[in-house]
Amino acid sequence: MAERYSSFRSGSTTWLLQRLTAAFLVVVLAFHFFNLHFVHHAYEIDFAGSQVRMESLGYYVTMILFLVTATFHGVNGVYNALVNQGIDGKAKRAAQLVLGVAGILLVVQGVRVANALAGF
Amino acid sequence: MSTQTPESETESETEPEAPATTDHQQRRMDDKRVRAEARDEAAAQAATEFEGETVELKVFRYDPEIEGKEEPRFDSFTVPFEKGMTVLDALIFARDEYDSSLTFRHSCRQAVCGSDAFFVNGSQRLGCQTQMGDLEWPVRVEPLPHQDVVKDLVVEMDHFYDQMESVQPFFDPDDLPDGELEEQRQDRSNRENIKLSTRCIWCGACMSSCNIAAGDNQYLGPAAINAAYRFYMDEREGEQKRQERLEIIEQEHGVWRCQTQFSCTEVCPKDIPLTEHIQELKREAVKENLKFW
Amino acid sequence: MYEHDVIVVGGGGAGLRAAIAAQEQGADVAIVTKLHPVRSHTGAAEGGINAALRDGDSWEDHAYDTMKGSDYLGDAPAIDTFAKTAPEEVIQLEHWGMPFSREDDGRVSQRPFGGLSFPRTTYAGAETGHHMLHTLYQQVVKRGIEVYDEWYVSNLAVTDEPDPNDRECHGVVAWDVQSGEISGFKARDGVILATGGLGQAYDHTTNAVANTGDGVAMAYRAGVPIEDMEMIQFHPTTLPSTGVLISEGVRGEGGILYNSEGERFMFEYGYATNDGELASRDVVSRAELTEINEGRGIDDEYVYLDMRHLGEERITDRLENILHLAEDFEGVDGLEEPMPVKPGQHYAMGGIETNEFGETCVDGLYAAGECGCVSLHGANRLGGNALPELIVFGALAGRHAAGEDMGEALIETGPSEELEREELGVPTGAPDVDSAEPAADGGEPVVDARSPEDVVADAEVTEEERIETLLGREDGVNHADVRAELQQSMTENVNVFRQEENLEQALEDIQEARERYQDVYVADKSRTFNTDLQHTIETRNLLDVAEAITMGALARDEFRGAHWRKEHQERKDDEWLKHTMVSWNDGDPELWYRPVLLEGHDQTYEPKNRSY
Amino acid sequence: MSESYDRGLVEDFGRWTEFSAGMWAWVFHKFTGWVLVGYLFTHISVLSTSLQGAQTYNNTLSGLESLAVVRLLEVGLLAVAVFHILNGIRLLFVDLGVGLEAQDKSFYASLVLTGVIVVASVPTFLAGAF
Ligand SMILES: Cc1cc2nc3c(=O)[nH]c(=O)nc-3n(C[C@H](O)[C@H](O)[C@H](O)COP(=O)(O)OP(=O)(O)OC[C@H]3O[C@@H](n4cnc5c(N)ncnc54)[C@H](O)[C@@H]3O)c2cc1C
Ligand code: HEM
Ligand code: SF4
Ligand code: F3S
Ligand code: FES
Repeated sequence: MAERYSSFRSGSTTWLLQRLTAAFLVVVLAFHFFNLHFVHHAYEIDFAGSQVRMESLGYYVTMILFLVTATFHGVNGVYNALVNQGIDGKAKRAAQLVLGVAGILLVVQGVRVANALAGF
Repeated sequence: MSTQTPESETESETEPEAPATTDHQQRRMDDKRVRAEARDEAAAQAATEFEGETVELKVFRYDPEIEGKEEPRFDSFTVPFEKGMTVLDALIFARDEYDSSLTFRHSCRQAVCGSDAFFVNGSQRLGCQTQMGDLEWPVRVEPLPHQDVVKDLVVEMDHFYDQMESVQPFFDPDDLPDGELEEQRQDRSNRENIKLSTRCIWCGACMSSCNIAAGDNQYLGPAAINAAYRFYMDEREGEQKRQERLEIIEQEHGVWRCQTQFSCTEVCPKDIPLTEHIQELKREAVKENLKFW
Repeated sequence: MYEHDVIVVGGGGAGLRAAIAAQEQGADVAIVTKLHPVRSHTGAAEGGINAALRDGDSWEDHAYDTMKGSDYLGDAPAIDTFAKTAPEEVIQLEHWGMPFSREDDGRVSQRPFGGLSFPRTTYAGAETGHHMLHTLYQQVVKRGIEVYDEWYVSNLAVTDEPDPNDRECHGVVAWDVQSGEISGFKARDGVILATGGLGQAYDHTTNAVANTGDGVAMAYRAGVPIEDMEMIQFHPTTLPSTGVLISEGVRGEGGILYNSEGERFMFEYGYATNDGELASRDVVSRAELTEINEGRGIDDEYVYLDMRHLGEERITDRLENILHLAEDFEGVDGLEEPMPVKPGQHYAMGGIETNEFGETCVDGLYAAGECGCVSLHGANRLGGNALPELIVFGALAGRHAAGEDMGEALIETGPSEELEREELGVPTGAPDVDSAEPAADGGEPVVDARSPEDVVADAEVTEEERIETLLGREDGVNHADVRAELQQSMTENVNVFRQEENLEQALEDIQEARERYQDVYVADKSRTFNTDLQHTIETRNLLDVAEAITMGALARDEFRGAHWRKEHQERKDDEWLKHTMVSWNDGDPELWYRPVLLEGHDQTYEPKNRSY
Repeated sequence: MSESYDRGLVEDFGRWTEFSAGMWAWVFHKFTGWVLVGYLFTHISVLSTSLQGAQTYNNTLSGLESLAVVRLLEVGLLAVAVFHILNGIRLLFVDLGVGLEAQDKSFYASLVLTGVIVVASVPTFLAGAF
């Protein structure tokens, strides 16, 4: 057994992460929805309000985590769905690439938005 | 549409071409005539003959070599119903009485050989284990979905067998107990744990019901994963083999492909909790990998 | 043409064990089987495997029980070899991971079984055969032994010397059911037949649809004598519509048999005043049939087996699978209604004559398992003795075929001029065929072949012609009709009760069926998965074995083991301590006898009264 | 000689009328998952207007919110999200090996609960939209 250095194999890592992000998302997504539709109504949202929220560090961190986990969860979910349909070889490589890039772009853009709101 | 009714059998009756020469031939010709008459009679009766209930069987037909059957179609057979009649009984009746070319696998008639899994009224079942009386009539019988059809109800099983054998379904302990006639002891509770998984009869119903297996041909499938479970969970399995088996289980097209659709568990004629076993192995794989973290 | 050292025909328990043994001996082995191995009927066995494993038990006791159970028609060297080897073979299975039921200390469980003086039946739940079959197949997969599955073996490639003792077997001819490809299989070292039972000769049987006695019929026509064919075991509790077996466990737990009058006939009519429902299989079967024949059966067909009084709790605890069987296969709820049962054909004690290494008199041809007859079971098989037979004699045959030197066999095989012959005075065998229709025959013997290749190639050509002819006919008799008639006649005339006129009637019916079979045709013209063709050829095999069963039954005018004769109600040891042998004799079957061997490895058996 | 018949994709996936609870759950979860990813991308791009300054951000948001279609779509999003969450929880339990026998019931429960939550939220979501 000693020859097994790597902590995780791809299959079990992503599987576990998909579940962990899901568990995390349950809480944050519910909070997010509740916060922005019931506590504050969606039609009342404006820059100032968003700014106030985002300036609190806890909220900022939560939202970044939310963004990262949701992106991973969503992108990995889509990838899994494609593999389940039996894509293989080139198509699989392409999917990995496209989804990876899209995910990174999404996170980068999301962080920029958050920073703009928080005024960093 | 019914293409092979009892009546149509008599149409193929031809007159003997050559005059009879020997006694023997003469007798056989006579026999033939008698048979033809008997058949005519039976045919005439067939429509009205079955007193009591009859049930209509719609069966998928296909044969790459026979004209008219290359295009898949459904044939109807009217079969007298009796209490206790199974789908397999009805198929045998249809074959023996109406159309001897009706083809399906079957052998044990008691749900142990696993050869007669069909798609009956939209779900995967063993013909011999399914009572006609429990089904909605007419009864529609098709070959298992997701597998290529060889002929009529016979599907290509090779891929299923390959998957079953790819998990190295055999026992391989590191060492055997010393001494003549010494057993490898096994705890009762451990046997209980693996008991259900050992019941699999390789019928392929589960694999056929799984949408993931339909989409991903490399997916091991529920039955093969269950076979791996049977050994992985056996306390007597050798350490070396256990690691090897884990690698098979958690390969990309292994347990992770299962999306917990549960249809495999629902159709398994041996009531094996397949989804549960697959899930347990996923957790085992995660646990094993976390150990080294 | 395919070529291997050893060709094993059949992938049931016997075939798989033989293949593994031959492979371990270093041979290149292939299994050729008409069903995928895990579909074999070994999987249906429920009860268990006998072997003397524990302190207080001994192989001698097991051997003694077996000899007594056989009603002294078993051959002692076979029985001794069997009882001695069974323990190591069972432990071998255990080492291969067979999921046996376990005791608290982790050792395999054993339970009592009918006719055994010690609880020596190891088991794996109520699915012992299933587990044994799968365990063996796993080892075959592990070893990478080649399996030609769904290949139907239709003939043997045997040379045609006048004396069967001089003949040699060089292989078999088979066709791929899926594609229709016909091919010879050349065996350099040996062919092992392990084709299982022949229950389809009867219309009511616990056997699978695939149990058509192919191996017995093929060996028989190749000149190998077949032994004690009249010894057929009937099981008293089978479901009427399918023949599915209801285990003896129901009666063991206290299940009761009733007739249509609601009487507990085992006691009321004095069939077994002491043991009642728990009397031995043959006694209960005869009692049930007497009731039915005397008009006290239900629908003139069956009696009731009632377990309702045991209470739901006990039933679901110990007999749960019986509830499923009754529900799935008969549509009866065992908790609410009594279950209909009747006797059904269960097991063939007789078969291809072999010695204790599985060798037949034809050089290079072996047989093991239910199709063979080393004469282990004699006139009656004990429950739980067939599965160990598969592994013991399967392994021996495999090793011997692969070239292991095992010394001189104690059991002789093959027809010998010195032995006693018998004329039955009833026509049997192949009907006179003036119009030479090889299709209806089992294929002509190979004429004047030179090398082993030629023998196989010639056999292949003959088989091709036979199939061409069958498929070429545009009209004729459907084999299903012939088979149905045969099965009905056998069930009516050669069943549990046997009397002279019925047996003669059966032979007449078989002759008639043979003649009708001359005109058999195959309606399905496709080469792809042609089960019509396969069943047609199987029907021919059934005719041959059914005839041999009936000939033996007619000849044996005594009551021994499973064989009951109305006119002869006692066991006649003076006259009948001998095996009935039938030789095909190129279409003119000949009946002869070979004395029973009562002298074993180191003990000699003395015929005693068989009472339990 | 041994050709075989490939029944094609539709046959392969069986007929939807014959799907069982677990299969429907799978289909819905897939669908809702994809909608959610799609929304995540849209959402971030809409919020990106904040990079152009407060005014643009405010205009875009209120502009969108004043459209009845958008409000309706938001209800749809809620439905999708709630189902995905509830069924996601169901799946997490299944992964833990809990309640496997009741998997069909828990799926129906997720459906019903989704319906209830969505209906209950309609007033808040549509307030002032019409
Ligand atoms: C219901 C039932 C319960 C039983 N319970 C017990 C029990 O509890 N204990 C016990 O000891 N015994 C029991 N027996 C008896 C025992 O199970 C059988 O005798 C034994 O399994 C036969 O094994 P086999 O390997 O000889 O044949 P099988 O398992 O029948 O295998 C025959 C093989 O030969 C192949 N074959 C046949 N013909 C051809 C051909 N022409 N070409 C190619 N291949 C061919 C088949 O495909 C198959 O693979 C039971 C039997 C039955 C029917
Ligand atoms: C809030 C709680 C959430 C939970 C509990 C949850 C749960 C899950 C789980 C368990 C899976 C895996 C299903 C499987 O592989 O069998 C999954 C898949 C998926 N999730 Fe979520 N999820 C949540 C939120 C989200 C969000 C916010 C998104 C969008 C970004 C999302 C997008 C997806 C996608 C695309 C899939 C793959 C679907 C497929 O198989 O096609 N999920 N979810
Ligand atoms: S797991 Fe069940 S459904 Fe699948 S092959 Fe085995 S017995 Fe058949
Ligand atoms: S149906 Fe398929 S998705 Fe998993 S639970 Fe069964 S293997
Ligand atoms: S015929 Fe064997 S499982 Fe149905």
